[in-house]
Amino acid sequence: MTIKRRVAVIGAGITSFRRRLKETGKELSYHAAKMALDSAEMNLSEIESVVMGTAPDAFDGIHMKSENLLDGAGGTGRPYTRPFVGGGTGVFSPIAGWWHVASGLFDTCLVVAEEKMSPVQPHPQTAFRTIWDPITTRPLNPNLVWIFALEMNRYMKTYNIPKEHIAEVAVKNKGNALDHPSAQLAAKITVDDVLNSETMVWPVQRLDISPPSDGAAALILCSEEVARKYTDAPVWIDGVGWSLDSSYWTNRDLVFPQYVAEAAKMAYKMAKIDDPPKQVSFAEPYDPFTYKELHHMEGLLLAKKGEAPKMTAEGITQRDGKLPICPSGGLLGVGNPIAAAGLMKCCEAFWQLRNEAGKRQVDGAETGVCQAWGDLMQVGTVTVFRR
Amino acid sequence: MTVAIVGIGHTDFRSTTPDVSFKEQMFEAAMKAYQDAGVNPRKDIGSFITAAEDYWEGYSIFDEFIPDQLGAVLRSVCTISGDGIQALVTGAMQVETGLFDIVAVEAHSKASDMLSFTGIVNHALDPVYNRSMNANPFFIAGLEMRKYLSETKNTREQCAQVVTKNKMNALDNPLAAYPGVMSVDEVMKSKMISDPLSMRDVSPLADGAIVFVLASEKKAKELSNYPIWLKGMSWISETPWLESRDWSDALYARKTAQKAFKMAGITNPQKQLDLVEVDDWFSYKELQHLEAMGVCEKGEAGKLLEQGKFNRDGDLPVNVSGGRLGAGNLLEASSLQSVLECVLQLRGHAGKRQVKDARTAVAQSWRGVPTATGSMVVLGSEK
Amino acid sequence: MSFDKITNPLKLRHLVGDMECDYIYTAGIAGEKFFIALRDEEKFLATPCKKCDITYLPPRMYCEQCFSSLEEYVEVPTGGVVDTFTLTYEDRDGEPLDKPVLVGFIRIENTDGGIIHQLGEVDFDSVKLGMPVVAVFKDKSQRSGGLTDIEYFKPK
Amino acid sequence: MSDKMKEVPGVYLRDSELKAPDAIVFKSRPNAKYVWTAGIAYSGYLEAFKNGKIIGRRCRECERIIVPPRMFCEQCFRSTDEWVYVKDTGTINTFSISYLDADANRIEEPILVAVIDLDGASEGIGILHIVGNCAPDDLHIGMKLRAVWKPENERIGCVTDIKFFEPLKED
Repeated sequence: MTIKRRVAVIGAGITSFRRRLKETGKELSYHAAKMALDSAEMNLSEIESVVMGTAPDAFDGIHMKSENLLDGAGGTGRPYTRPFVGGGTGVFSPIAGWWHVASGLFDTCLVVAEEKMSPVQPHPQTAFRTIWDPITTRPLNPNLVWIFALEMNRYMKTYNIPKEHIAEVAVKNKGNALDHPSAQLAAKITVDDVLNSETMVWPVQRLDISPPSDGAAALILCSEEVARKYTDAPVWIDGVGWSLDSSYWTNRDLVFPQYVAEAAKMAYKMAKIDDPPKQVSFAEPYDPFTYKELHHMEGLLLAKKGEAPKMTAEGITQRDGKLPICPSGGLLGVGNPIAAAGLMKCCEAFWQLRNEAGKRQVDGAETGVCQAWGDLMQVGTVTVFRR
Repeated sequence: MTVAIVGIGHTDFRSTTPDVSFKEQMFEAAMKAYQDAGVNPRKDIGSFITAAEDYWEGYSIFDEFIPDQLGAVLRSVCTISGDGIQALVTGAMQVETGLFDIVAVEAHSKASDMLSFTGIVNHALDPVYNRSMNANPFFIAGLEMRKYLSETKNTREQCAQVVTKNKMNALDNPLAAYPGVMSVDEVMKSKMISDPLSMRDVSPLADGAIVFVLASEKKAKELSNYPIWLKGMSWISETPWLESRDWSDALYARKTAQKAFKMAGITNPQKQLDLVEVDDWFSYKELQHLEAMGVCEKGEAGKLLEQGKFNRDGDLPVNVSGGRLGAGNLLEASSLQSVLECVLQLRGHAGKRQVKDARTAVAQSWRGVPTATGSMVVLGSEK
Repeated sequence: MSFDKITNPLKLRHLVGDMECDYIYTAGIAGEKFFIALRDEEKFLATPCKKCDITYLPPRMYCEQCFSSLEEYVEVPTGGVVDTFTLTYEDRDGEPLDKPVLVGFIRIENTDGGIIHQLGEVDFDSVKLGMPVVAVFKDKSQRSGGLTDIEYFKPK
Repeated sequence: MSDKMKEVPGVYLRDSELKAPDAIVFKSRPNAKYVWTAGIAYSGYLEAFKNGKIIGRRCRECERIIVPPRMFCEQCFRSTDEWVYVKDTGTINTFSISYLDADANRIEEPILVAVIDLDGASEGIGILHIVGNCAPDDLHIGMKLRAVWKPENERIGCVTDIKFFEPLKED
């Protein structure tokens, strides 16, 4: 496998993440895209292609919503595409941007991710009613959290994981988010706060869950030649991977996210990483639920199976620890406008690797890994960034 | 670009398919395509791409339901929430990066699963500015058709002739769902939807699935005796704001053609192209698209159509497959139906409707109301 | 291609359902300014992009061509010309309407945009492309913020 | 965000502002109705439910018996070969206890949810269903369950023809 050409990231932008923002989806997209362009000191006229990442139409409440959003993302008059892998879309959209540039077809690509979950009444959960197989599952009237609780329980039981160790993830991420200006749910909390929070679907409790949010994020991708014109400090996309497992999730063992492992192996191979825990300086695994961060660390081969909770309890994954995990504050702290939350992680990698993350800065950041997850506990998307 | 289509698979297109689920439909098309290409999806194919939109399917996060029936479990799979040609060019780009040698691209329509098609289209309109009127969302096509006909002096009769031609062409397409012998009068007198757009000016919905196998140059030559090369490709979205539209010009088709033709070295489309499959979601769209693509001057398409130039035996056959009007409106899959026709013609496998010596063909698409998004690929039997 | 198929049509099953939710959409930054001026003052506000020489109506927060931020709102006439029109016989669900709706795209004077709305006080047969029209506002008490605060556009 | 940029855009809007009488908002509910085709595999599955049975498909290549049935084997990528009844008993693979309904409203009486690996199907082949006649504290992974069917005249060919699964008393 020889990759045709290297792809750089030269700009990033983000909005504030909130339960509801006044802006339309287009306007949110614009805010993020414009900030990304400004940060790269680039004009829209220099953008040759646009990728839009956004989760199901049923949130924004617009059929073919990427068509409606496109002018805000700078798509007017340009090749514009919406790749979609459910919750994995946020980290997948820069992968789609990557192939636009790596293929040689375009020199620049503006990648925007937008989510407006607030239009759905009475609660964004209502839009999840339609993600199920209408024959096997929908008649049971499921709630989305059911299936994650099933996965969490399987994971906890198999490795005998104490809930206290899982709760540490919420404490860490909400704490990290105190330094993120976009953050919706930054807070200084304790393990006891998590353990005493209301049980939603056992074993998932209130503070194990990230909130529904509105928000947008953006990245500017370009070829090496273009990157050199704009910056001395490009960040490189050196590895991409994605994998989708079977729809028949009740026929799979939920204890290990094989789909993340497959995606990670693909990305690491491309990035020539053979010892991930040593070669990765920090990671932003997808953390819509506390246990998911741990599950995904194992899927990303950054922890041995069943060992991520212990590593977390030992403080290894703190921002100043040996392997910082979610230095941004993650979805649990910054918020979860689904696709935008995934791209927020990639923005974080960009800022970390440029040494621009301010109070969130991780020491000696050389290689960062971002990952998202979605569909019916099914898809893994992984991107490796290097300075 | 050095990417070729080396395998094709498809179901028939039908107005309804109560006997199979969308998964079983996709499975049939995929099985045929892999057989045609001589590949095993569990071993040989690197990436799988589906074009689908949630509300067409009736599932949120439809992406969940695609890997199994394509042989794609635990492989690189994604959905393009867009037009079939956008999925096709995504596959081509992925091959071009060097990441994959072989990629599968799928699009399908299970339109008959929708009980409220018009209501679903209405849900695509901007919720702030365009949903307050209680009118069939095809009013947008009505507005555009009037302005287009008024500016170009093409006529409603000529639009009706597009319908009769495409339904007639579909008679020789065994896959087509809506072949027919329909007179201009029968089109003209059909019920008005949004004047001047009548019922027969609108393509009827159909079900079906199409799968292509794409390969890099090296693999294509190994796998296929008749690889069909992607010589030019382009996709453009124009403003989604109806309020900023020109209403007569299909700007997206103009720009995609300029780009795709340049890539493929086409300077004189009428001469260099052997057949064209253009989007005909609405009858007038065929004329509008042909003009925008530069196949003829603005205002000329109606006249050339009357002269028979776009007939199967004319100078430049247009929608030999029957297009959406004759083969059926397969939603996001219709553009792959156009590509399928081009591939069959370029392989010389189009049977009774074979265009003689077909070497270069174009498939052009539009995503329908309310979008201004279009795509195009130029295909050739020679690299 | 399944080896086994169903040959008895009575054994073919279907499930009926929907993908419906209630939605509340915000008008956004530019939309809110537009609709407040329309509701409270019977005014149309537009946003010019000086760089591109485009005056947006409805107003936008940004120029979609050059991405300039648009902060200046200017008042424009509440009328224009019929750019194109159609007579629609079906409702938004595709069901026949008792009375067809006359819909026009009205290009608003001094702008590069317009409004899609109903045409009133005129027959379908008498509407002409390029015909000047002006907005008729609903009574103030009936306005709620939205294009529905305009009853229709009528010939000038 | 980068420390070079100081402001994040986005105007927070409270629920009370959204619902204020003079708020500029637009309400709608789509007309999006469907009739999903069950197809060959699921029609067979539902027919079996009506008859008080659970049916799967066998793939002769990997020798798996899979439920819910599909006409293709996703592992071997070939057509599956035959219909096979499996038992209506099984083992809890994993479970959860829900205090939320489908719209995220709180409910007092929790719903017990489980993935149940079915006897007679291949290892790890389970279905999602509800557990009844069981105290939440008694639920455990590895617990044996059996289906409690609706009476024959109430069955319509739906997964809810099984009311729930209940603990199987081992005698």
